Amino acid sequence: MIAGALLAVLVAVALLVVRVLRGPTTFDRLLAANSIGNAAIVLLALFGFLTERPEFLDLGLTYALLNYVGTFAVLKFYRSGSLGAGAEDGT
Amino acid sequence: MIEIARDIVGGLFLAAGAAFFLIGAIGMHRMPELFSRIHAASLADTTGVGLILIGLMIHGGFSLVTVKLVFLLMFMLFMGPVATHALAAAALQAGLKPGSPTTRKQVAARATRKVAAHAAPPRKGRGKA
Amino acid sequence: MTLIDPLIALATRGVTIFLMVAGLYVVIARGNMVKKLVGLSLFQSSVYLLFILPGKIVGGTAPIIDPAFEVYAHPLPHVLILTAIVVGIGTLALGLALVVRIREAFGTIEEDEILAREDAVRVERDE
Amino acid sequence: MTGMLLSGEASLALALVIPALAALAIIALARHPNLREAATLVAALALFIVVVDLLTGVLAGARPALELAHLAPGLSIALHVDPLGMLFTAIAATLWVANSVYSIGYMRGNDEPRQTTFYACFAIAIFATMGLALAGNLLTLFLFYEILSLSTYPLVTLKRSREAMRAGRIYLLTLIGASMILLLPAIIWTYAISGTLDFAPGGFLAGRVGPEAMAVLLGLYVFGAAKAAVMPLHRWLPNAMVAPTPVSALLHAVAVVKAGVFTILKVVVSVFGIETLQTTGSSAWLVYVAGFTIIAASFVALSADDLKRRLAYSTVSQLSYIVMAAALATPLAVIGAALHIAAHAVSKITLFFAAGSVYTAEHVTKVSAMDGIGRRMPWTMAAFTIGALSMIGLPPTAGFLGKWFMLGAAGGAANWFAVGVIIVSTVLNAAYFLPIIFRAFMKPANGPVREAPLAMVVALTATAAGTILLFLLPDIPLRLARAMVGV
Amino acid sequence: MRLDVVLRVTTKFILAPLLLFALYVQFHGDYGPGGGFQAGVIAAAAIILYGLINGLAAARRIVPDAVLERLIPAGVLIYALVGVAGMFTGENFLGYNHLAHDAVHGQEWGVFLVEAGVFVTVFSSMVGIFYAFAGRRRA
Amino acid sequence: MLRTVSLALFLFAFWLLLSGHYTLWLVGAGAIVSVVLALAGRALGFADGEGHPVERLPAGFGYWPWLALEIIRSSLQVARVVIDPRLPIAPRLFEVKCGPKTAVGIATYANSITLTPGTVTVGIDRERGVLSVHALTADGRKGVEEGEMDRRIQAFEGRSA
Amino acid sequence: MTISAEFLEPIITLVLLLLLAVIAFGIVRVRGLFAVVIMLGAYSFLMATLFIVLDAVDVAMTEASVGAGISTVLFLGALYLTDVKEATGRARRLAPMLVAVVTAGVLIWGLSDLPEFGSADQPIHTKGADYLDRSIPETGIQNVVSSVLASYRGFDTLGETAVVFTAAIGVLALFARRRSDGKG
Amino acid sequence: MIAAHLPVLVVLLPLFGGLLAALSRHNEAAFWIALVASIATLAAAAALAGQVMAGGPISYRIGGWDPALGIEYRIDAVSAPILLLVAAMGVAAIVYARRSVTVEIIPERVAWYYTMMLICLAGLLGMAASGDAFNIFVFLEISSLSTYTLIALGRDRRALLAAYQYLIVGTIGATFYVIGVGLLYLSTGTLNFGLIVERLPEITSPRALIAAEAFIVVGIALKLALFPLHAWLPNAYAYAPSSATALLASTATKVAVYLLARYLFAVFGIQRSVGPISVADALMALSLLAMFAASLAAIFQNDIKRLLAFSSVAQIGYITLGLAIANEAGVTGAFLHIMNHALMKGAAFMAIGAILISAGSSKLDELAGIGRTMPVAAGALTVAGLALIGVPGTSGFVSKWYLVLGAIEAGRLWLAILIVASSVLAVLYVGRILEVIWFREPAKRSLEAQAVPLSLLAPTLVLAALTIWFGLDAGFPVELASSAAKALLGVSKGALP
Ligand code: NA
Ligand code: NA
Repeated sequence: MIAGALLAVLVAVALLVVRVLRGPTTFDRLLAANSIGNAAIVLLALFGFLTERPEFLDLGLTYALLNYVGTFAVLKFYRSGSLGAGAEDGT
Repeated sequence: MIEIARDIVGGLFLAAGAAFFLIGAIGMHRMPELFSRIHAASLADTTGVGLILIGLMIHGGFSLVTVKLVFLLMFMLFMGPVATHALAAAALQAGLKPGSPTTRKQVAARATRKVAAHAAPPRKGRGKA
Repeated sequence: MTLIDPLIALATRGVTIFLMVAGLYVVIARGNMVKKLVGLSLFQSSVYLLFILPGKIVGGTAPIIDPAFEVYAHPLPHVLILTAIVVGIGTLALGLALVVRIREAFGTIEEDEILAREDAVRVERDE
Repeated sequence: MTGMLLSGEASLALALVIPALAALAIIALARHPNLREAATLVAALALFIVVVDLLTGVLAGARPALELAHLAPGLSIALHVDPLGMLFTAIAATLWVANSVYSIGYMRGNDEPRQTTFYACFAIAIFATMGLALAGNLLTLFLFYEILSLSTYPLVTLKRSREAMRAGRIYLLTLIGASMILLLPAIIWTYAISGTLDFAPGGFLAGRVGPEAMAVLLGLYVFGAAKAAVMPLHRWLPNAMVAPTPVSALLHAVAVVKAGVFTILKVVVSVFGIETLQTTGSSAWLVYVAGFTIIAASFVALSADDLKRRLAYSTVSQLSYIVMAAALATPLAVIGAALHIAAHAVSKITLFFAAGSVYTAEHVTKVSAMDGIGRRMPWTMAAFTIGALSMIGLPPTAGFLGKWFMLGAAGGAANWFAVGVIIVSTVLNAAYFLPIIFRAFMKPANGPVREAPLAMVVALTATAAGTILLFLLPDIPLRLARAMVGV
Repeated sequence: MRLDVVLRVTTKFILAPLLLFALYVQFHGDYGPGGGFQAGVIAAAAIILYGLINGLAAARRIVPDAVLERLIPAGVLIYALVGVAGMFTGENFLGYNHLAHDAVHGQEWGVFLVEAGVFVTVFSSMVGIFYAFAGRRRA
Repeated sequence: MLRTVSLALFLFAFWLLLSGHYTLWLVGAGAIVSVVLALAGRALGFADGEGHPVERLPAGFGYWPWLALEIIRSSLQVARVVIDPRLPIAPRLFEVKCGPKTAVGIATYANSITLTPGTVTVGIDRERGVLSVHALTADGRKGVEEGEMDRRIQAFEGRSA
Repeated sequence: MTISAEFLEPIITLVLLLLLAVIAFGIVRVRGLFAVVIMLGAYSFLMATLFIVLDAVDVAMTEASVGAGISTVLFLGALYLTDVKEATGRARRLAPMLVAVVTAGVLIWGLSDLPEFGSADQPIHTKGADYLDRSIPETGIQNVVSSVLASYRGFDTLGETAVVFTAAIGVLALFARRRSDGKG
Repeated sequence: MIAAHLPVLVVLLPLFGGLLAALSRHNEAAFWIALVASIATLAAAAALAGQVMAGGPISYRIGGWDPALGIEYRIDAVSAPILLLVAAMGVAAIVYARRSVTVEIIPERVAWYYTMMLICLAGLLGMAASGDAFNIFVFLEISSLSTYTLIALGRDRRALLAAYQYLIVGTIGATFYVIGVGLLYLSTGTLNFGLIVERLPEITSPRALIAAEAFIVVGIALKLALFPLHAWLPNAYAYAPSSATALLASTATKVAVYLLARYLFAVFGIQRSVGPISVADALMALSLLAMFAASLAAIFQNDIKRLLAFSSVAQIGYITLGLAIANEAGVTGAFLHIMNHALMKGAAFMAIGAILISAGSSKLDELAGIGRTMPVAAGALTVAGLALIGVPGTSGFVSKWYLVLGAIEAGRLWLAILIVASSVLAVLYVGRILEVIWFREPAKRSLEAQAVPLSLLAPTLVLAALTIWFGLDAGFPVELASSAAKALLGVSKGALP
């Protein structure tokens, strides 16, 4: 079952890759890329169980964190034009 | 006996998760515009991820690995929506109108104009950039 | 599986080389300085594959010793590529900083534009 | 034992140190023209004394040597006197005295700019000439050859005019270029063949290399030493005529072109060995090249109206006598060549001094404008006449000696081409010098007697006297020339 | 329309766990994937995330520039000094065997210490580079 | 102070659960790291009521299972829409009143809406107390407007509706 | 459940490689730099996943954190300070293609001698250093990548850290301004 | 104790210096740290050279690990002179920097500037000392990144462009190198030079190795600006700060040449043909092209720094030509020229740097008659120029001597003639400089030029003096070069099939 799920997610990733390529807006790409990041986490978890080395899940946390960092960087750019601008409600 | 039950239940979760993942990815193509796609994506990102990780928890039995899966799931459920609505808000701010299916070219042109206006002063002396 | 073997042989080499060629092409053919750095990243990432692919033994596992396993991937390529990745990000950071400074100094990051302008200045001075 | 005041090594060292110090002193005294010129004169005299002392020793058979620097295994900068080198040293040292005296008159008389540069570079050129003449090996010779080229560049371009700078470029490029492209490979090739560069009486290449390769090697040397102005590498010399007359004297008589022919002669004698060349016949081709240069240059001189240009082509022609004699490679010919170096030096310096005097006094540069000038400048034109006779090779002038030996050698070797060249060229020499003398003395004068400044007249009279003296008392150069070929 | 409450609250909430996670990766490099470099990047990413959402000034309050500029060389210095310590214990540079009572413990100590050096430099460098870019105004 | 202790304990627990290697060295390191981070958090302000809302934990245990079911329910709904050949969607942007008032509460509400497939929070206006939500279908919209989630979060927030 | 890792590993590798190539193609084609940066992030995630399949977990962690996280942030930082759209300048096609094709040719030819993917009979496995057997007895470290990185080849890692240091100082130095300028 | 650790200390000392300089963040302190560190490095390099000359190659196992497991540092007759050279030029450049940075670098960057100089030195020294193919890559990148920064800190805005272009090219080069190393590693299973050479004979099918050679050689060639891969160099040298130019011109390309020699001779074998092309002949053709094309380009430059940079490309051609000649005299000439060219180019760039600082321009047409107002700097420039030509009495002559000797001993008189013929092009470009600075009426800038402080000129003069010294007494450099040549040729047996 793990293998089946793995393959299914892999197919999903392929579809998402196509969406990243097709866009059409930056946000479509970002949405799909973010999903690819999540899919990658799922893939690594499944693969860890498949090869009986699930302890590498630490990687998943790393992926998730960095996925968000990347996503937020893009969005921050769109929203305030600068990566360094202060919070809008003036923290 | 418990082993088998765990395998079956875990397997069901995995299968369901994988299915949601696939449906989400398909939705990413079927949906006509960004805001609708966001919903399709959350099918994969929330439900798909959640079910698969839960499936793995069940499959693996309780151990520290399960704890890690829990952490991972919590983290993703925590941050995922933040990212998603940041994205939606940014898209809205960039001038994308929800509910109006757009052609590739229209959207691309509009988004780029918006971003360019935001990020860079218009360049002189060049043709259509 | 006999069907997958030739395919994978083709893909491992083919993709490694494709990434290398694509990256190198972007670096040389494109005038946008950020895009060039993107190309450089692609180019470098092909090297990661070049090293890591041969380290894999099918059916083996990651080189973290565990009594339950016997066959491991060779760790040395991993170590080398870790270093290569780090070097890559260092280069990228510096390259982007340069691009920013170039944009501030020249008003554009299109290499062709800058070179054309510099040439014009030079010709002016010579005349 | 040798009758020398100083040790041989000390003399060698002093021969380099004196002009070097002179250059420094001249630069230091730039603000005080009188002291500056005094420094030049003192140095010239001091050098002359040292050289005379050295000459005494060499005539008595001493061959002092001195290693200055050890470049690398098998390569050193070293001095080692031999008779040919001594001859050249003596000529240069003597003429520096004469030229210094003359220069003071000329430079002040014409109010030339950059006089400090002139005297300093002149001293450096003498320094280089000393080193070149006393070189103990090819490397040392090459080193000083290059220093000579570089130090004379500022002199050629002394006027800084567009024309002067152009002449300077041609000058430097030809001399450095040829020496780099041809002479240096020749030297290194020699080293590769023999593992040594030290000059040896009788040469050191015999048996180490085939005759064809030797001919090629000789060609590299001959054209590499472009200072000898063998055609087609002669163009720099007429171009360099833009420089003031004392510089021309330096180029034509004291140092530069002599350095070229000296190099060729030295290589023939102490690298190839006369005997080797004779038996292999590797130098036969050179006779024709030199012969062609002699005749062709003479024709150009014949058609030149500018006096200095005519003199320049005369030099091109005369130098090739020496080269041709060297190419004949018989003892007699080589003795003739050595003597001709001396003869040409005193004669040509006299001619240039005279030309410079005429220019200083009358601002005349064209032959066609020299009508009657001999009547107005009797001393100058008398000296000119003596120099011209020597160029033609008539007794009682020094020019006769060398030519006589060469003619004899050519005949002895049954080289009828060489004999023919000498005879024809003598006729041509006469054809371009005698009309000048004729105009100067036979055409009516258009003004009163007005000689050049005294210093100039003194100097040119002295060199003219030397031209005759050398004919009358050829003992010293002859002894040196004989010792050179070991007869 | 603003979303910043959501963003600010969430990042504030996860900052401490993320930093802890980074240190976990740092300390468990001998047992699983990760080490000084990865830990440094994760910690830096946490600060960067915080900075992205709460503004550069807020991030600078947590890690000021002056500290970063000292930390960047300090990490390499730690690494190199561990190597030099090997030289003083009679080994070659970067020899760890004599750092503890037996060779294996010495190795473990050596690896831990140099990884700490890597962490310090990588963390401070990444944050420093981020500050440099994010803190610059458009020309 | 208590909040700091609590944060340190949470972090230490996190460490222990991640670690799996209970040597003196690693456990000790974890303890030190947790304490240092908690203290740093106190000093640097990421361990305040917003950053470490420990007191909301018990209420959260009641809320999350409900949310999970809600997610599953709407997931099935959206999935059906996606695979329906007619693609029966009615995307709309609308505003909805926001009951929760604290930052943590608003964040939780907005996140929950987003987490549920078929609805996304695209904006928050604290002054007017409204959320701007995008829904894929009319059902999704109704679900939000019914206000069930709003109420549960207010309860979770520690205030009555 | 009956499908083994031995069967699946090559397939996943194949699919991921192809997806990498596809994204790379997109990166080359797309002119919007924003899109390129996003695609680069996705590319890194796929690459990292591939590394996991290839048992290079440490590399995977690094690639994910560097490629998907840090470099995205850096690119965006640079884009904000420059331009987001690549100009469609005059085409240079021939020379770059030539260079690329020659490079590819040499590499294809060079790789044709080496053993196939996944086999254990490659020189690096047969003749390479036996870190796997030595790590625990000599250093007590299970993660052999860690022991090689920090001990056996610790000097490389010192150098690598120095590279990071150099890059950081370089960026700081490049961005440093005269304090008297007062802006930024 | 120190003596035993010299092979690694020579790299660590500048590294520590760089770290401390960065830690101090104080300009004055950074200078003194840099000075002390570079002098200590020089002392270490000198002591190492002594050890190698006396006792043969030294192997140092970092971490105490066997070369098969760890990283070996290996100092032999080939690398020792390079270490010495780089360390010495480092001291000169740092002394020179003290004054030049006050004009060229804003105060906020000065400490970091010294840091970068030291790190660059550490990288270059590491490349030369390492016996491990991958470790060389790491140090290559250390030196490269610091170099990009050093160049970018130049005053002219074009320095940024030059640094960027160099970064692109340098990274491509380094990546090519690492691809080559990867192929070597995949075929031999090791990264240690000694072991690679040992295992080469066992390899039956050499394709991967030949491809490795191609990638490594191209990678290094980009770094050493071998024609036609030199395009990055002129701008980089022209717009970098003076002290950086002096440092880079005299060290960076030299270390790259060293690497090229090491790979071609010790690993791949230079006397070998790949298909119809002989490796040596290909290198020779490129070298000749460099000598002529770059010299010609130099003739038409107006900026003296650019002119000298093109000259560097040409002079590098001489060095690689010496390697391509591949006999003892030729390789000796190559190594001699590595050292001599470093000295003369260092002097030349420092002199023109002093002029640039004082007169505000390095343009030929604006510096007429500068010899009057700045005789010392112009004199040093003249000495360096003469050495570039190869005038006897300068070190350039000695290296050309050995190159020509090598060509003749190889039975190639035509090559000898070509070598000296290209020197004539040097006469042209050097002649242009000398004519303008000495023999023209002073231009406005020249008259306004201020006196430059002695500390700026001192290292310049030392280098110029050494250029003459080694032209008159070349015993020491020739000994170093010829033992390097012997060592290289001695190992060239273990080449590829
Ligand atoms: Na690790
Ligand atoms: Na949702």
